[in-house]
Amino acid sequence: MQNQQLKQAVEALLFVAEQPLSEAQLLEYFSNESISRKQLKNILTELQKDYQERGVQLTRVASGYRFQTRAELGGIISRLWQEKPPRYSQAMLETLALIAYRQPITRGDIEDIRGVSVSSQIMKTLQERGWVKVVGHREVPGRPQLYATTAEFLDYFSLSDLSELPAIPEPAEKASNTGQTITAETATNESHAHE
Amino acid sequence: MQNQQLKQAVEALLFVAEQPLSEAQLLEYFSNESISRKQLKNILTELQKDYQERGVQLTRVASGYRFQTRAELGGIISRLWQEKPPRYSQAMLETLALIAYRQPITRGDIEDIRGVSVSSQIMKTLQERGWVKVVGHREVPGRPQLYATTAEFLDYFSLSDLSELPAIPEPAEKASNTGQTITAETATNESHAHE
Amino acid sequence: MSTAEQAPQQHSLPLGFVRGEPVIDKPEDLYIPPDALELILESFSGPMDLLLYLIRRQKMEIVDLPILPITKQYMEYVDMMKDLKLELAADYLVMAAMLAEIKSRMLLPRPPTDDDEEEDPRAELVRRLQEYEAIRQGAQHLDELPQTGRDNFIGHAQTDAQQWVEQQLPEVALADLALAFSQALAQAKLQNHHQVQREKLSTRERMSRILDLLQHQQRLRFADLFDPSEGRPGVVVSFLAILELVKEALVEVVQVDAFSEIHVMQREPIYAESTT
Repeated sequence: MQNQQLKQAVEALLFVAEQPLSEAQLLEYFSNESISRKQLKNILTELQKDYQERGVQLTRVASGYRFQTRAELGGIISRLWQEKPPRYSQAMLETLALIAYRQPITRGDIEDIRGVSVSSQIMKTLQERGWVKVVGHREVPGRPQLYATTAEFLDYFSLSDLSELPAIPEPAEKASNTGQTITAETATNESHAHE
Repeated sequence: MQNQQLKQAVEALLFVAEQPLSEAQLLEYFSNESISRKQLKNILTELQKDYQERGVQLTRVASGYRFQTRAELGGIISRLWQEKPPRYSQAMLETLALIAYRQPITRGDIEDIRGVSVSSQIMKTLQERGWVKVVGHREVPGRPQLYATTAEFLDYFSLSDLSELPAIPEPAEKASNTGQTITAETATNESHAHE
Repeated sequence: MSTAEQAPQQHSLPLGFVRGEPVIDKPEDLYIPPDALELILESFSGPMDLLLYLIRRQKMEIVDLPILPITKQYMEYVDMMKDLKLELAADYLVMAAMLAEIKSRMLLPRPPTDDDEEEDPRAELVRRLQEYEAIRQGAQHLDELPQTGRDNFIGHAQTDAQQWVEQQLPEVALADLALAFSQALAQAKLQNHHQVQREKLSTRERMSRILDLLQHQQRLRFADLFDPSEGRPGVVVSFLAILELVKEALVEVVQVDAFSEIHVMQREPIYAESTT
């Protein structure tokens, strides 16, 4: 297949797919055309450039590439929908921020830092939205669950990995915090998943 | 609003809307921006031109404008929905195997060996697939059709002739097989088979 | 499609309304209209938030935590909460206890010690406040990040490509075929006797081919069934196939006179054609 047509096909596919498509998915999709990773990367870079000044842009999020509208147009576009987008409460945002910035983290940790008990409703909502999941347990009495963010969380905020989160100050060294072990390889696996 | 931003907004809107958008709908949508019909038409024409050589194109359909994939890309994009090939039933495979290894063979012979009736659908499917055909009739009451495999069958399995069919794996169980009554035909076939 | 203009939501949202008047900001002093108290307290996401607010209002740094005035102010809020029997008071009371404890430790004369490392009683609270402030900042970052469905929307295009989806035919592996054959035979419980020999299969294939030829041509010259280019093995296979066909009563071999041409032909229907 000609490079020009391949580029058109990748472009069309990204507009048609229900989910973002990763490089690996695209490579597999075009396995008949034996496209190289380098060739694909070039095409994606070209497309990103082509759309730079357009109303939609080719954005790389955690789970792959997708076309999405320019952020500045949010106000105009959202008129399409009767319902206003949800605004999240301060409690929800702080909980989500703790999980995002300090993952993997237990509910107890969140309560310590926020100074209030974490409502089950908030944890439930975050998990139902697919933004947060349990990735393991901390090996202390009660084996509390460890929470981490998901690729969907990153997708929602148009981030391709956690390092793209705007920086916040690192927590100060805690004096009495030795001998805590985290088990569950998953905990580590997961936190690597969006890197 | 600047013309450039208006164009981006129209473009983004068309990509986001579930349905095609008519000129009237777009005009109403942008009533706050007091866009003129002429201005809108210009924007749509420009967009159509911008996308002429791209993987998606701005197309005017009966109910309005929408972005859709280039017609030539249908084949490639359709892979998105391409399902995995179904599987043949065990009855189908056994019937085909018996025709391959014991041809020419009648449906009755197959039924005798398998101990169950062979549905016409199976014979029809195998013939439609081009793997099996009728090569004659056995001159017994009812003149049953004799089935054999075709050249296409050999091609599909990359065989140059039937002798390349794999030897039969050892049967799993070697148990009681005394006092079996089998029809004359199969009996003959079978007794010849190990000569 | 909605044409309703959406007010910019980010700033100066009133905390709520008291007697029709919007309450925009948290109070600069401690005077709070009693009706507004609940609203104001709800605008704090917890005791840490309230504490941070009190420190900031003093224009102090967290590290210089002015424990005496802060504790005093904090207790006044908590007392109001208790009067109103607000449910959220519990978490605030825990903090109140902590502040009181720190305050008392600060007031106690410290025994002289060489140990410089003696920790400031405020240290733990300061650390927690700093971490809480960092997280508040993180929460604000999240709120400001572009959100899908609020700031950006997924672009889609229509396609008519579905019509191109081809019906896939099932795939069969040769091994599956062989397996199916042995399974079919196992069903017939004929396990003992089927070492199928390869030559046998070429014979059966040749049988099929001869029968197929007879479909189109009623009689075939015997000699035409042998292709010298196949060599001796080919000739043998053809010959065996014919013998087998004769044996299975599928063909007839006829010769009109001695030494005349031998023909292979379809068997004459001996029985009346049945309806099927």
